[in-house]
Amino acid sequence: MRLCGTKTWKGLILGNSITIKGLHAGYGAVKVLSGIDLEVRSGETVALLGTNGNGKSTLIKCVMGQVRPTQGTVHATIEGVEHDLSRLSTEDIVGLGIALVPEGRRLFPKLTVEENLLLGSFRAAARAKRHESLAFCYEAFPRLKERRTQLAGSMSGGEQQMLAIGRALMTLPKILLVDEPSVGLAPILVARTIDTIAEMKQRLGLTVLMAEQNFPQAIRIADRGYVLVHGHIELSADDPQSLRDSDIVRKLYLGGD
Amino acid sequence: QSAEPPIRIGMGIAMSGGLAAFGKSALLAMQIWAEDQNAKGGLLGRQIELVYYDDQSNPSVVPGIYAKLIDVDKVDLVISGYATNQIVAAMPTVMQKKKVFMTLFGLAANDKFNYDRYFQMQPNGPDAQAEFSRGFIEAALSMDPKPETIALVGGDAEFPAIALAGARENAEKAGLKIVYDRTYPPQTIEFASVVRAIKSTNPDVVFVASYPPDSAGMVRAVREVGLDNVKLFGGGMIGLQSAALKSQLGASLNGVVSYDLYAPEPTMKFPGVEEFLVRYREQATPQGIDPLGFYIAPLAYAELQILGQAVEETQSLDDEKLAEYIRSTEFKTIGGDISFGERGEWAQPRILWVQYQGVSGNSIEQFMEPGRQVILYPDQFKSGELKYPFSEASK
Amino acid sequence: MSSTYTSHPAAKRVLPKAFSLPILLFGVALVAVELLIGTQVSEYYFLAAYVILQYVVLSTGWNILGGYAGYVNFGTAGFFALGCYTTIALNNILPMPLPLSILAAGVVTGLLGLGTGYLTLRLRGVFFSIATLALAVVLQTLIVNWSFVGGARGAYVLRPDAMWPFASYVHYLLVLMTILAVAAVLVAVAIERSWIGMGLAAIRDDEVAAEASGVPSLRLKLTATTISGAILGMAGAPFPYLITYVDPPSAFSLALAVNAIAMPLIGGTAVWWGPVIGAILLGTTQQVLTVTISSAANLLIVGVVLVVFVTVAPTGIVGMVRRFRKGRS
Amino acid sequence: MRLVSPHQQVGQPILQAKGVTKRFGGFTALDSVDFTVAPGERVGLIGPNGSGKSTCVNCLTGALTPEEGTITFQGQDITKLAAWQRARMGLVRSFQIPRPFNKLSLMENVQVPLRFALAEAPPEGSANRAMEILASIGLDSKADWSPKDLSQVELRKLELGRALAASPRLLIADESMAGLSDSEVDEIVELLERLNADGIAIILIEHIMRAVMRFSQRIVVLVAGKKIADGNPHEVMRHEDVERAYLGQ
Amino acid sequence: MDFSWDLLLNAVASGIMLGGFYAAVAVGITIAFGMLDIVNIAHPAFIILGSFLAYLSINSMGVDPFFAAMLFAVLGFFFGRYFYRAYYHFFEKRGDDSLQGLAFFFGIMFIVEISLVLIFGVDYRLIDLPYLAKTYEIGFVQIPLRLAAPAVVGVLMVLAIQLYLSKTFTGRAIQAVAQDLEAVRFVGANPIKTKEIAFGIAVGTAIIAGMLLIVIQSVEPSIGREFIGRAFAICVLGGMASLPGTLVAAMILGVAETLTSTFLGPSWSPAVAFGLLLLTLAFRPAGIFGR
Ligand SMILES: Nc1ncnc2c1ncn2[C@@H]1O[C@H](COP(=O)(O)OP(=O)(O)OP(=O)(O)O)[C@@H](O)[C@H]1O
Ligand SMILES: Nc1ncnc2c1ncn2[C@@H]1O[C@H](COP(=O)(O)OP(=O)(O)OP(=O)(O)O)[C@@H](O)[C@H]1O
Ligand SMILES: [Mg+2]
Ligand SMILES: [Mg+2]
Repeated sequence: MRLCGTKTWKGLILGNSITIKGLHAGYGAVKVLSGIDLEVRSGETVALLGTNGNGKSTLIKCVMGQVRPTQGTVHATIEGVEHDLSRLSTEDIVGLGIALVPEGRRLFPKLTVEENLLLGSFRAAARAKRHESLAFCYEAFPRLKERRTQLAGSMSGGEQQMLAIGRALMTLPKILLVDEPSVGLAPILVARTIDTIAEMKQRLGLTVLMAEQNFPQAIRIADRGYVLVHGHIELSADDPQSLRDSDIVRKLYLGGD
Repeated sequence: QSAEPPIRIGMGIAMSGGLAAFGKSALLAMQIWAEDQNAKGGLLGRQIELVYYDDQSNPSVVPGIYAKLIDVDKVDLVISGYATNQIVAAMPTVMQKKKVFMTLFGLAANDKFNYDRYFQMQPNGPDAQAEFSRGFIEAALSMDPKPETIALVGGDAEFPAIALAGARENAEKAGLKIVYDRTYPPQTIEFASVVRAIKSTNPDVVFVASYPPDSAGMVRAVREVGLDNVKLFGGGMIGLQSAALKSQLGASLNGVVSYDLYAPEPTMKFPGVEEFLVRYREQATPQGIDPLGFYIAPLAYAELQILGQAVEETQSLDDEKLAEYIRSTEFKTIGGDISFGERGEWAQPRILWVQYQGVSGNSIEQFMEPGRQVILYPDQFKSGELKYPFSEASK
Repeated sequence: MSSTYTSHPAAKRVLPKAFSLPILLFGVALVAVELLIGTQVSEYYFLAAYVILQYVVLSTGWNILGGYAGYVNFGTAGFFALGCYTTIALNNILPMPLPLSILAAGVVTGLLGLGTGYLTLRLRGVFFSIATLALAVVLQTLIVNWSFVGGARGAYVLRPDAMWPFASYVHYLLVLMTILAVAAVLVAVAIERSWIGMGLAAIRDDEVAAEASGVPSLRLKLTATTISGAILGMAGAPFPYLITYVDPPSAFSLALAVNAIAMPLIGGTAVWWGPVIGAILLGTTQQVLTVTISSAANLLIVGVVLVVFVTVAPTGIVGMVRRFRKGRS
Repeated sequence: MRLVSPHQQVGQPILQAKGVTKRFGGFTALDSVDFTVAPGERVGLIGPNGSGKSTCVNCLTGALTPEEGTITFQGQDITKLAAWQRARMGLVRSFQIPRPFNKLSLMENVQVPLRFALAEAPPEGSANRAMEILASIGLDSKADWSPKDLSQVELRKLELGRALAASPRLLIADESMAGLSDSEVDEIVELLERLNADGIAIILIEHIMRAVMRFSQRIVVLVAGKKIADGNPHEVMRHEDVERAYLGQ
Repeated sequence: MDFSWDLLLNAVASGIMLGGFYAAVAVGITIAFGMLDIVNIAHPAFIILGSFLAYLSINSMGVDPFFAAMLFAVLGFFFGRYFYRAYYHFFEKRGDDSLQGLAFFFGIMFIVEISLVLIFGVDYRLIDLPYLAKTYEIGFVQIPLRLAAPAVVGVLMVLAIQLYLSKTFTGRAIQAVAQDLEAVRFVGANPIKTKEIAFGIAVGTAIIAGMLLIVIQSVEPSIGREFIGRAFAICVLGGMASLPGTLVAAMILGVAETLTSTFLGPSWSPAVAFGLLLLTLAFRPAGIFGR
């Protein structure tokens, strides 16, 4: 796609990355993450694996500034400029070019599909290109075009998930964070959604961090992966194959106790 | 100067809420009386102190206020706040303590109680309902040719309801056919449709009974819709007496026949009233209180004049003696000569009916001069002639 | 399997008995004290106490629907006024002792509550609140146009003489209102501690989920609107005897609606003593201010108290006490 | 325990839906769907996103009123009954998006159906029974927590626990496993199997095919509001419409 | 009352003009209450504040009230922003029920009302603009400028805000923010700022509505209470968060009131207006334009 070609180019030259060092975080007395080191390098798709309640979402919330670390640092480099995310508000982080497809979708149920998408272009950098972005989203998700005037809240779970991804793309992000995109999707759509993420990544030159339960699907598109167990990084794998081969993954996912 | 404790006069009075405009005006007049009297050495050689609490225009706090005044503050005398609700709410407490009760503008408030120590300052006379609109209907009948039809309209509240009931009786007695008889609710903003409905019944006379915001709304709607065939328009329109509405409506008032309690006409120059009004206006304007002081102030002052005279003459604060004295005396006050009759009402009713004439522009000062509010009724105070029909008089 | 959990602390929290003897005994004692001091105390204090207790009844009644079930009633004044006008109407038809009027008012306004419940059964949240507001306006219009109870002109209800053992009619009114307040609180406690309270709490949190759990939400809501309506109306029934002359603006006063909401909020809506404390506190403040600061400023102070209170203690006094206890333990 | 309704005869289906149709405005979300469940049966209900599964559950349990069709439960016509009446008869569901009672503790959350959904409520034993249920979903250690402090998964478990407390004859689990790890999915499936062993019929709505295949005796497939397949899991899976519309590849 | 076309058309015309004014009164409620979930019961008090500011501007500075209201509305906007910030700080940030906010606004209502009493006194005040004294006649329909001008201003105001809400990013964010506050952050908007702006606009409209009110009728500080019911009724009738709905509902209420008052007798108009609301709620609980 035309609009993205230059982005890819810039991305490659200037680099968009996330670096997390020694991160501790939690909710009040509940400590969820301890001593996380994690890196997402420019142009990569990194999968964040781990069963429920192990802190994947919390980690993503730390990147998005929704949860403040008690210790450690979260930095992002956007087009070569480094930012300390732990000091920024969520909206400012989005403003930098980091977008989130949140857990539970978090759409605006009483706005129409199109209004939801347009709101995605709120940040200054995205506003001018909103028409192109919208056309792009409709091309990627024809279902959304069909339902453009339906209220988001009355769409089915899967339709909503598409809309959530579409809305995130409307912010013209450099880095995309996705929290469990396949939850509640039909098998046919799980694969399609994961493919869409991979495709978007390609077309828009994104850097992606994806938390996902569905190990086989996640692994299909991941360049690297981390496995989170009880708030620690249990495994950091530099290629998909070593993830597949790891005992931990087998134990966690294939129920092989 | 005197070592004796002051004489304390207690009341609850509206200083906030819907009745506050009247309450504050009345209170100022009373304070002026207290100043005057204290300057003259007080009563029985004792200074006078007014003890008052804000009743918030809410009658449900009134019983408590009077119980406190009488039992706890141990005031020597009690008087009422403004208007019927507050008076009646205080009555059981006051009656139980057998206090003399001078009251300010209660409509037939004593009819049910028949309390013999009750004295009421609004000059309605013993039959308020019938008396109120008598002057208006007489003015209507004085026209030539005699009017045949009348429209009655008023607000959904106590005063308008009584005024309308009286007007209905009087109109029937006078042989006027009632062609419109409706009420409107308190929050009405838009009166044009009311006026148009009235107009469509083609009455000769229109009688309105209203509270302040409606009075203004009514007059303006009449101007906009136009009542071409009507001979006489007016009624018991509370609020037209106040400076605020007078100056706002200005020339729109011309021709309107309205009830009033005082007007600066030559026929009403009671001794002391002009000096009082001068002093009242000095203080009212800076306090945001009605700067003309025609409606309630002179009679509020007079109320305390009466009470003061009773105390001085009987040389006592004994309620029985005071009541006896007030019942049997004719008082000369700045509000005129007053004597009380049945149920503590004025023995001789004195509802004034005035017609606004020659008003131009919006200055308040013009209303302080004679000739703007020409008194048509009662004859004793009559100061000019009725202009009609209404469209003529409006010019 | 069940025996495993009998020792768990949460398992021990079996619902307490719905009837509260201590409150009843306190009420009896209160009435006894009132009867004893009848002649020694100035009527002023009786009147002040009456008004405060009237607010206790109002805020307790409001809280049954507003606090327990989460249905915020803006139309308190409508129920209160209907209670007043029941007394007036009965007085016109066939004068009867006040306690009977109070019961009759409870029946009439309970029916109104039931009707409100039916009419608004599909309404949730603010829609319900606005509907109750509208209901009060419609009711006021009806009363204004109903001349049998005085209409716009208002109606007089003269106090009869007080009978033994009461020192005065005001004293009698106070004792009646005390009984009413204790009864209202007992009803609130019973609801709170019984299965009705639990069902209402479930409805408050999520009505659809409650239905799916077998909670007959309509029936419970109707129970709550009826009981709440009856209590609000009974609070209004003696009012004509307090102020002797009632016209629609004084019966449908905004101050009532405001207080009935503000008091439970200041006290706390989750438990029965929240509204009671709130009513006593705010009611007393208003009474004291009326007779101390004799100017328009007293309403100003009520406003400031309200603002300061809800900003400083957002969960009401109940919440404050709970936090204090938590902090201590 | 609940007695079998006198209307019901052996062999008769516990739930029978005929011609159920639901429209939202001009959009037909359910198009004349027929549906039966035998007592003690395990039925999987699958279909693409937006195919009307949740809508179907809502119609069956009374959260929505269908425009057409009749629903019979244990031999009794329940089309016009309120949701709570159906719950009391033993037709119980969990919600796809958890809807806990946020101001009540987990314990009380489970007590609500214990007190309301059972024909004869056990007032004294309810606390113990509630703890048992919390234990069976692994939340007993958090009995006095507020649902606000739970993770998504725990909320789903609570959702299921609340349904259990209502002593269902037929339990409809609407995506109770979405977002669970495989071992947790197995845990829930086992839980459901245990319930089923007690004679409870179960409709499982799920996108996790592994679980659906393992659990279901019969699978019903909805596509665009229409039932396109109904039968033996393996046959249904090989059905070409199903492959095309749902499974992909 | 006997029926006549003259009366009917005039009643409808008056109703529409009244409706235009009601729309101005209710639009701020629709924004604050419908969209932001803030039960601003003090809105009518802000309206009266606007009335007195307009009164002050013409009587002590000689500034035309329509012009002054624009300026004061801007001030009101900034005041509203700070006010919301305080409200946010004390209530929303703590995640409290909007019920607490309700009591808060009751308090604010008393404070504003009594402050006005203390500053301006309790007299009824009114602005009589000579250039609005005209009454146009179209056929037999009378259009008094005193009512028509406020109606036009009210309708224009609602349309302008609707345009703003649907066509600008901040506007859309305002609509979104009430539905999911945190999610607004995910599109890069600051929800608090967004709500600040929205509440500022709501207060701004109150100031303008106040000016319109005092042009139409006499005003004293406690008169605002009477608009609480109507304003909320219009908001609900219109479907809570819909400005076109608010406009239509305001017109419906206005016309219903004038029609009843012409043909049935005015004393029944509140029963008709609010009965209409009750019926709507009973049969279409989400209001006319509810989503
Ligand atoms: N707001 C909160 N307050 C307290 N504890 C919380 C909160 N949110 C999450 N937790 C706890 O933090 C832990 C980690 O939660 P998190 O949502 O990060 O897990 P996850 O790996 O994303 O799991 P899931 O698959 O459920 O999304 C859980 O045990 C949860 O109970
Ligand atoms: N209240 C409503 N108004 C309008 N359309 C609705 C409403 N509720 C559901 N729909 C539509 O009905 C269709 C079926 O929705 P439903 O939630 O039943 O799907 P589902 O099969 O449960 O999907 P998923 O697997 O994604 O949860 C969807 O297209 C949805 O958009
Ligand atoms: Mg998660
Ligand atoms: Mg679904």
